[in-house]
Amino acid sequence: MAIEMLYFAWVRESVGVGQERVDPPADVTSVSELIDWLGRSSAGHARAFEDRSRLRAAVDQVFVPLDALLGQAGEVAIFPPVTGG
Amino acid sequence: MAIEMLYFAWVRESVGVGQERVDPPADVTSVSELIDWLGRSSAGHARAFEDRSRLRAAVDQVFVPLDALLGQAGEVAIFPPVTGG
Amino acid sequence: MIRILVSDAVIDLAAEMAGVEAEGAGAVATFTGRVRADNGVGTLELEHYPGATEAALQILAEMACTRWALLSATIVHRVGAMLPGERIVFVGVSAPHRSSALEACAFLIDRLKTDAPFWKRETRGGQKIWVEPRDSDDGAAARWSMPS
Amino acid sequence: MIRILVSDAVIDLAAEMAGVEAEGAGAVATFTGRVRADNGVGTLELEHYPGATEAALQILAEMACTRWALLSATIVHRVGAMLPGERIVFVGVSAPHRSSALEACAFLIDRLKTDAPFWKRETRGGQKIWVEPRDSDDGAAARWSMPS
Repeated sequence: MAIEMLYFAWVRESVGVGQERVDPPADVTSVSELIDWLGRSSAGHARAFEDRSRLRAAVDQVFVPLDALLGQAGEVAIFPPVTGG
Repeated sequence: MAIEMLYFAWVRESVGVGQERVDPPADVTSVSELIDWLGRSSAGHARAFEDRSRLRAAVDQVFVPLDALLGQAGEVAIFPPVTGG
Repeated sequence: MIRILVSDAVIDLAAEMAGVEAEGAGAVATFTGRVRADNGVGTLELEHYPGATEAALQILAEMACTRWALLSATIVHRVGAMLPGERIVFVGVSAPHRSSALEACAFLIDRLKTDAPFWKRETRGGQKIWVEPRDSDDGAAARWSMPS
Repeated sequence: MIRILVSDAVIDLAAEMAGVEAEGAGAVATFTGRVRADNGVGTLELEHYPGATEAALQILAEMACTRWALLSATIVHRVGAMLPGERIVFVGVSAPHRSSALEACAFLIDRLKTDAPFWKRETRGGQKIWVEPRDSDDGAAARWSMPS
């Protein structure tokens, strides 16, 4: 199932793109597994996803913990802790 | 010793004036005694000072409890609890 | 910088906000109190104790500046007659960080309600009525009496 | 009335204040956050997650309106590049009474810091640095998680 990936802030810079369409295998069922799988696609991905404690995620624009299941997710975003306001 | 009295809000309305110069006898040494003494000067004063729980005072523009001593006070104000803001 | 103003003129919000922002701080918190139109209130009159009022507000502003290391504190209070919707009071503070600004702003308006010599009189259906103080005001002011 | 705006345009404080006051409430509380000029910061850039940002702010505003029975809640957040002194965020609420307005305003800015997808990048002496979140922000946001 194709998923639209979004990356923000230094995660975006490290990956090298802000957005990409990916098609993970069926055994990738959680955000965490998706990150593992994506980490193998390039050196930039690997570097961006190295320290999980610095990553946050949203599935279909809802903030979720990294162990959340993907379900029928159409859009997954990976980013650092937020710093607005 | 002459004291400048100031009255505010309904205390002023009941007394009938906002300001008056008074010369209490030497045995009037506290704000409370001053109020007792003033209460005898007119029906309006008596009515204004009837319920002590509804009165507040300032001596030389500093808020004080009613049992505060007058000392060398030049200005004493009597008024209801404040309701600003 | 402390600014205290007690006046019968309409409170100029834009000018006061600009003054608070002029300190170049990271955080600005403001509170504006206005005459409510509810309960059939026609006009509101505010009496005060000239001289003592400004001194009381100055002391509150100095306390806030010391306690929260503010860059500025502004208190503008209107007196005289005013109409529903008009501003009664404006409190504005600036500080390097938001928690200082938010807390100091709440402190100033809470304490102003109990510590400054103002008296409100409402006109309801032609009747002029002196406003009674609310117990909740004492409670709000008292929570600032312990060091935080 | 809830107003949410995420935009790269300069925040028009006068217009936003007028909008908050238009509700006719007795109490208006506001918070404005600005780019500080300290520590040699040249410019600040704010990146966000379009769509998700507005949704997160809308949810926060709805929570505040329900919890404090507000008459209005406005959140305006700037994105893109900005200079020291420029406004990053404006929060304004109106309510019948002051405690509701003050608390809701503090709630919104505290929770915005942890719940809305914004990321700050500072330029210091030519170097672009992503701002790290502060632990104090989590603490400030957490104090609103128990019903008051």
